Amino acid sequence: MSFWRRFARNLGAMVGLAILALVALMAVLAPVLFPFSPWEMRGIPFMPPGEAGFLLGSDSLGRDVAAGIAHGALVSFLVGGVSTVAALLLGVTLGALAGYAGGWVDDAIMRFTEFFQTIPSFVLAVVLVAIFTPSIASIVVSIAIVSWPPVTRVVRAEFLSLRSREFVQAAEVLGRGRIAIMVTEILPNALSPIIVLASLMVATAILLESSLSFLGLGDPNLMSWGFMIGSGRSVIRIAWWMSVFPGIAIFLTVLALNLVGEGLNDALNPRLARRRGIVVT
Amino acid sequence: MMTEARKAATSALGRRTLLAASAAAPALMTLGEARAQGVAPRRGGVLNTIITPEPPVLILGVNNQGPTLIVASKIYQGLLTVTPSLDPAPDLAKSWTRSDDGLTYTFALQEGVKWHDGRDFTSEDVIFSIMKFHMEVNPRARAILQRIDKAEAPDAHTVRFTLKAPFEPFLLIFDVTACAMVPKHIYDGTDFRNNPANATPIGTGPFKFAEWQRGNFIRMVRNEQYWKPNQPYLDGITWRIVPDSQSRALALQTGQVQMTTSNDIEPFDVPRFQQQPNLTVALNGWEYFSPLSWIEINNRLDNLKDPRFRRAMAHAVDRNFIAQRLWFGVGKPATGPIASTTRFHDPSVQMPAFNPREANAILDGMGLRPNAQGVRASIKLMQIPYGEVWNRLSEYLRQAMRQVGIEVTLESTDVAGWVRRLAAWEFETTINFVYQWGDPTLGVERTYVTSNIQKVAFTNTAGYSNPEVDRLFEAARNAAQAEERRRLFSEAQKKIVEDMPLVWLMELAFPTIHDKRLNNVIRTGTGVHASFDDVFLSA
Amino acid sequence: MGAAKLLRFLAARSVKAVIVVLAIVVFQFVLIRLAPGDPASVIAGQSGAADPLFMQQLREQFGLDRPMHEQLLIYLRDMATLDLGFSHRQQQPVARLILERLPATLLLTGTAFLLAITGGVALGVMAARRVGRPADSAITVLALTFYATPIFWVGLILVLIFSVWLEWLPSFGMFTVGAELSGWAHALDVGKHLILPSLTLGLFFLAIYARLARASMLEVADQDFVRTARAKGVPEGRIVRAHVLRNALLPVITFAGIQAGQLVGGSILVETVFAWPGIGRLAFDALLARDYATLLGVFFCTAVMVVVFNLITDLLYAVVDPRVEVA
Amino acid sequence: MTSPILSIENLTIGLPAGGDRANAVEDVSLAVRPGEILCVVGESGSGKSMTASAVMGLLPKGLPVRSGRIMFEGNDLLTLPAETFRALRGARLGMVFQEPMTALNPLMRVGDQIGEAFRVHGEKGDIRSKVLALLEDVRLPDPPSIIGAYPFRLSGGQRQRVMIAMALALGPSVLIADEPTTALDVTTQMQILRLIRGLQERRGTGVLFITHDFGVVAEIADQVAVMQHGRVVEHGEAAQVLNAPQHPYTRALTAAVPHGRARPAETHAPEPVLALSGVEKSFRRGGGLFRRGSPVQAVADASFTLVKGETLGLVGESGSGKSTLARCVVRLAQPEKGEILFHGTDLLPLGRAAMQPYRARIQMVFQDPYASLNPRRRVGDIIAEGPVTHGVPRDKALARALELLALVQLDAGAMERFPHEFSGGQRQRIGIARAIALEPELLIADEPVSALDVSVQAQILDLLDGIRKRLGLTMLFITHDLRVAAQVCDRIAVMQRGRIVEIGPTAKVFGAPEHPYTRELLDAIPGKAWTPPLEAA
Repeated sequence: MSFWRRFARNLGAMVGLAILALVALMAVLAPVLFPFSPWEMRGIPFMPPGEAGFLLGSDSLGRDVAAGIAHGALVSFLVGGVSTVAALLLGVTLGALAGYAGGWVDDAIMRFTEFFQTIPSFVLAVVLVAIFTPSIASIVVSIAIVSWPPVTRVVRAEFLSLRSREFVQAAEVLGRGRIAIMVTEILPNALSPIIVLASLMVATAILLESSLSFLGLGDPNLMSWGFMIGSGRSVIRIAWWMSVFPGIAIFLTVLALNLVGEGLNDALNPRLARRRGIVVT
Repeated sequence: MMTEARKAATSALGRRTLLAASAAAPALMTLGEARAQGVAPRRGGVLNTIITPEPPVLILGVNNQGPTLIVASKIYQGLLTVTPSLDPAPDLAKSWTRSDDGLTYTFALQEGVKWHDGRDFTSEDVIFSIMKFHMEVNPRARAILQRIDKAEAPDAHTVRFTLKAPFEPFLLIFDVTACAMVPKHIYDGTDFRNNPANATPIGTGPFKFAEWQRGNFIRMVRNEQYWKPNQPYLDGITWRIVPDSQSRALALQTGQVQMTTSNDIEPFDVPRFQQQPNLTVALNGWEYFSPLSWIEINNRLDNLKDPRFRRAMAHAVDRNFIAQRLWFGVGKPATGPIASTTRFHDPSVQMPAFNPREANAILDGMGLRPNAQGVRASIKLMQIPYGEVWNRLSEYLRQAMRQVGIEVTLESTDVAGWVRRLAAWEFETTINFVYQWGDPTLGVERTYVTSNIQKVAFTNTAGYSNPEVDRLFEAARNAAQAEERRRLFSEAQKKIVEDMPLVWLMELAFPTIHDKRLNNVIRTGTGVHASFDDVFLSA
Repeated sequence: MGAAKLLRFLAARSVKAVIVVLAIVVFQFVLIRLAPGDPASVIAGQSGAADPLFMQQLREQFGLDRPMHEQLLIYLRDMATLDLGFSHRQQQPVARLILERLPATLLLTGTAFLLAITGGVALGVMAARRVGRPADSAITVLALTFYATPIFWVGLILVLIFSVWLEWLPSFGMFTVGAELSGWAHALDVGKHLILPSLTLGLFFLAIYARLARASMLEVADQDFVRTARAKGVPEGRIVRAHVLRNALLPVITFAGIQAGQLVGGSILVETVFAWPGIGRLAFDALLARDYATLLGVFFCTAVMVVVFNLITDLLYAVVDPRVEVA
Repeated sequence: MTSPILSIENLTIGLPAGGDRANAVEDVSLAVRPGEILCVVGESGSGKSMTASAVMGLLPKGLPVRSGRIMFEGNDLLTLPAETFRALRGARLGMVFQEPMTALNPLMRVGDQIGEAFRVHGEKGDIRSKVLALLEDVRLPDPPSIIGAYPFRLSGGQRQRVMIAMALALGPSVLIADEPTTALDVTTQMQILRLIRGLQERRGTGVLFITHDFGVVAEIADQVAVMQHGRVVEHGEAAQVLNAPQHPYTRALTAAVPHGRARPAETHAPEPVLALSGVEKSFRRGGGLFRRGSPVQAVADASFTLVKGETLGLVGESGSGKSTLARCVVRLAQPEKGEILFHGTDLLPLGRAAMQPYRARIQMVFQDPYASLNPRRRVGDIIAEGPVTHGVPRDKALARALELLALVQLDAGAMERFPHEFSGGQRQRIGIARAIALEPELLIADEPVSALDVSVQAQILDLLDGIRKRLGLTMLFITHDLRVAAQVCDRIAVMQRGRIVEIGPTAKVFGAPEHPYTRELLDAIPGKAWTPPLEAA
């Protein structure tokens, strides 16, 4: 059965994909739907949803919450995507090295990884962002720095098991180079768990970004969902919509990413279909 | 004593002193007066209130942060305090005189005052506190105390200071928030900052330190040996540490606390509490501090060093919007470099009004033409890390500047990073606010004079320099007579507004919100920094 | 496992743990000193006044005028005697500051952890036993929901519902100050304050445990030895209890060991929302105030907590799983 | 003839829609009589295990029983209430599974697991002594210490004995054994077979024995049923089915069983291709950055010479070091000591680059056809990979790959397909094509047929032999199956615990073994008394 058919059979995954598609559409259409800066103060502050032309209400400066959510989608995806890619680059490289080389290289890399896992990741992210001062770059880098250890562990485990697989040994016996073996023989076969992990990492990164923003460690120039909750939380009693709607946006996106991740997991590893991917972040 | 006081009455300040010492002293309301007003002070009850952020230590002088001042001012006392109109009023000194040449000040101390550990409070303590303790640990006080030539204690209850030169605002430095009296027998000869006794403050005030659970609460109890008979009225005060502003608002709303001060309540919550019938919202009590906020502009940089550009920035900002929309009417728009509640404010001096068209015209005149995106110039604004409202302010400024074609990029920092960059002049623009300490010489001069361009925060970090302004502040500092000073300061205000080294935004006010049953909360120019010995909870 | 073996295991792991903790301390020490600004500038900033002499005095007092490697050596030397240093900012020994706030964090994280692991495993087992049925779907959806919701947002919503609208529970603090309760009344008071924060922190982890337990149960249920038990005629209930559950708990234990640190991280957020006087909040404030000694102390303390927790889970694992050759 | 104690009547078990056939098991009728062993034999996918599961009521969910009955002690098992059926399981019906390593709960002591069988069926009294007696019965050494041991302490054979003890604990009238010896070494297999036979004879138990191995059938069966594609194609007395098979499928199967007769020795020029002397290799188990693990000697002092055109068989049980030794030759493992001379050049000290020219000359065929091909690459690329690595232009290499496909009897369409589209035997052909694409002189075949069904085995062995002759290959052939070794090799080296204990011409090793271990191995060949009939065709 093809990958797509297996994936499409999973109701949750399809729902997740639909939500993601909607959010992506919203991100793309934001400049059309709300052809103005989300920072623009367009009306009376603290308007409840539906009043004064504000679909989801207005915030403490009279900015449009709906516009913020639409424009923030891109930022959330950007933060999630870029930090995940960065974490993957680091994690896959280290994991591949550790798993393929084995021996002291493996030991050293794994100790290093364990070390990073012993430091509470959120605490480390907070410290890093505070040190580099909050900006989109420092947030992305910090999220990447705290997100790579699980990747390394997963990739290492895959490489370790694949390394002793006979097709890899066959490549060794054929005289192929080490890097060629790692990149063309092992890596393509280790992709499924990496893809699954990546989809969940994007979700985790979006959550992390919102948590950082909540503590006041967001990028002040970007309208992100986390920022919106962070700025709305202090007025939650007067204007619940300011934090509730961005919260729902985060929830839906993270949920969708998780559903898609599970769907991918089931479709890519049919034998382990029932083993739900839990990412240890 | 009174005769000497009368001699001093020729000076404006001295005349008011006399009044203060007799009838107008708000801190000295007697039982009879209170009954006359229809509220009988009731003894008993604990005041539950909030303090944010948690003070690191409660020793005044060693630490002078806002929360420390509010809490520790119940434990410690100064020689004087100030009235809402910024005249001195008695505290540990029951009266004082100034010599005609303006050089010698003599204080008569209250008698029967005891430290919380039972030792007597004497003139020795005063000399030690002023000349040793604050001289070493307290940078703000030091700048003024260095003008003292000689400090003597003729007897146990008299202290005399002789200045090197006349200094008209001298008495403003004796408030508890500036120069608290500390016990000599504990601190003399020790390392003040690391004295183990810093964990258990000993003062003369109406409340004694009882317990401090870090991150949780500070509890103080009535000082039974307090030198004012039958006072304080309250059994104690408990300061809860509540880092989350909404939790604070809830606590106030539900009556878990009876008072909030300073930044406890965010401005947007204030209108709500003004509606609540059991609460009083007071916006006064900050006259002594008169915090003034502004856009700090690095006058050394391109564009920003051009007064026209700065004027354009000023024209772009709607200060009424800021006052109404961001601060919800708490505080008022600034008019110039000296806050209206500070002495020598000149109401005739007005900074450029909100007028984007004018701003555009100025920028056009400078040759800064908008590009395709409508951007004439780009600047960075370093956010001040003091909470939500300040972030909203920088977001507003970004939008406002964009309206006249100035693109603003925000930079985010925390307190340490902000102070470091401010001190190192590593910023283009930022927002700043400072206390004015009642007198331009004490709290305004430092921001504008060339001699104070230093790599230290809260100096003239903008790098503004105008020899004429320097001269005017210098003259005002040394002038012995208030009228002369008023003239000089008016002149200085005009010059500064012409140059617009900064764009002043708001004369800040901090709401003190309290239960209506809580009486006498704000009686002085320092508001909640008073000793609270006369505060009581009516039944 | 014999007592001697156990001791050897503990000794070996303790050596490793000490090395890890030491490495973390050095790493963090270097890291936080990379931050712009120092405690002196914070104090200057918050006092609203400073002069060069004052700054110099402060830096000397804090020992910041020495070269960094010297500061590090001094710090490590002090730590060898379990002296975590002195917070000049708070005028308290760091150890005391931390000990004052540690119980609150332990209470919060402990309660959340117990809630998460018992609730999570129970839900996971329930779901696995009814796999594919409505109860399973309900539990799965619930777990996904909590897993996908920002932790602080859950806190806000809980406050909104239970404190603001329903007024059932207090929204912040650890106990009612001024009430001066003692004994059971005090415990009850703390308990009431504990409900929302521990729920907030616990629900996220409960979701994880539920998902993990469910997956693990299903996986174990497929294994040969379960079929063996069935072929022996062991009743279903006993199969679940004696065979499946015990084996399914192994990954849960492993995960519990790994995520101990995340619990501490989450407590920063929860302590912020609920004004809970714990070390998470202490660390965040210390970070903003550049209170190096306190911050490092908290890091040290959490590292020790995490390492000790790992050790406990390893031990537990070794006890549950005879295959672990104390290695 | 006694009446059957268990009879399966017209059993049909469906498969979920979309499978390769409608029913897993179709119209199967079998009968087990007391004191008799019924062997159900068939290749993988024949439905034999499914039938056994149906009897135990352990069919996976989603596989419906479409028709038929399973009569046991007067009841139709298929209609029994769940609880009644459960009470029968373990008490009246015992079952032993294929994989002893995973069939025991790793977290429960052996004694408790056996005791559980008593407890859940309400047995009271001194369960411990009953367990001890059982352990004694299945001839486990030192029962008192085994009773308190966890399964991981036991070897595969010991665990299988525990399983048997457990299955027989309550004296069931029928024992179902699903490939109980497949995962075991040949000597252990023989012990277990004898144990089952002995216990069954003593207790009069009826046994339903599932296996794919005709040797095993010959060893223990009273009755034989042959299954193909879910149907019983032949059913009868063991001797009858084994020696005079009627159904073509049975005939094909028996014919494909390696006959175990030494092949006529070929003579080869004494030109040594490969000479090993004193090769040693040990592994470390456990350990980490700060601690070294305990060493395990995998190969000790191995020496042999391989001359041009010769096939040397390396035989031994699992863990004997035969595969490790082969891996040492292709440098997948790095020996600590010794010499590996290839045409006189010692390969051992060569680095990765220096080894490169020799890579083309020494190639390897792997055991597991499912694991030895990269699932993400097309077959053409897999075969061309070696030549491309060694500098042959890609299009040339691909053209060559096409020829090789023909040589291994696959059609050209295979080039563009992925490995998962092929059966095990076809994949092994691809693996052979890959190995010979580099035109090696020395081919190392590591258990090339042990993962294949018996009929496929024979084809692959033929193919290998043909290619060897055609290309004049020298071959090192590793196998655990002595019958296969006899058929393929000129000379045999027997390995035990890392050492070569005996080496000599095949006929001599089989006919007059010198080392006791060799004799033990030969004795353990199941059904060695039986000679498969040659296909009558």
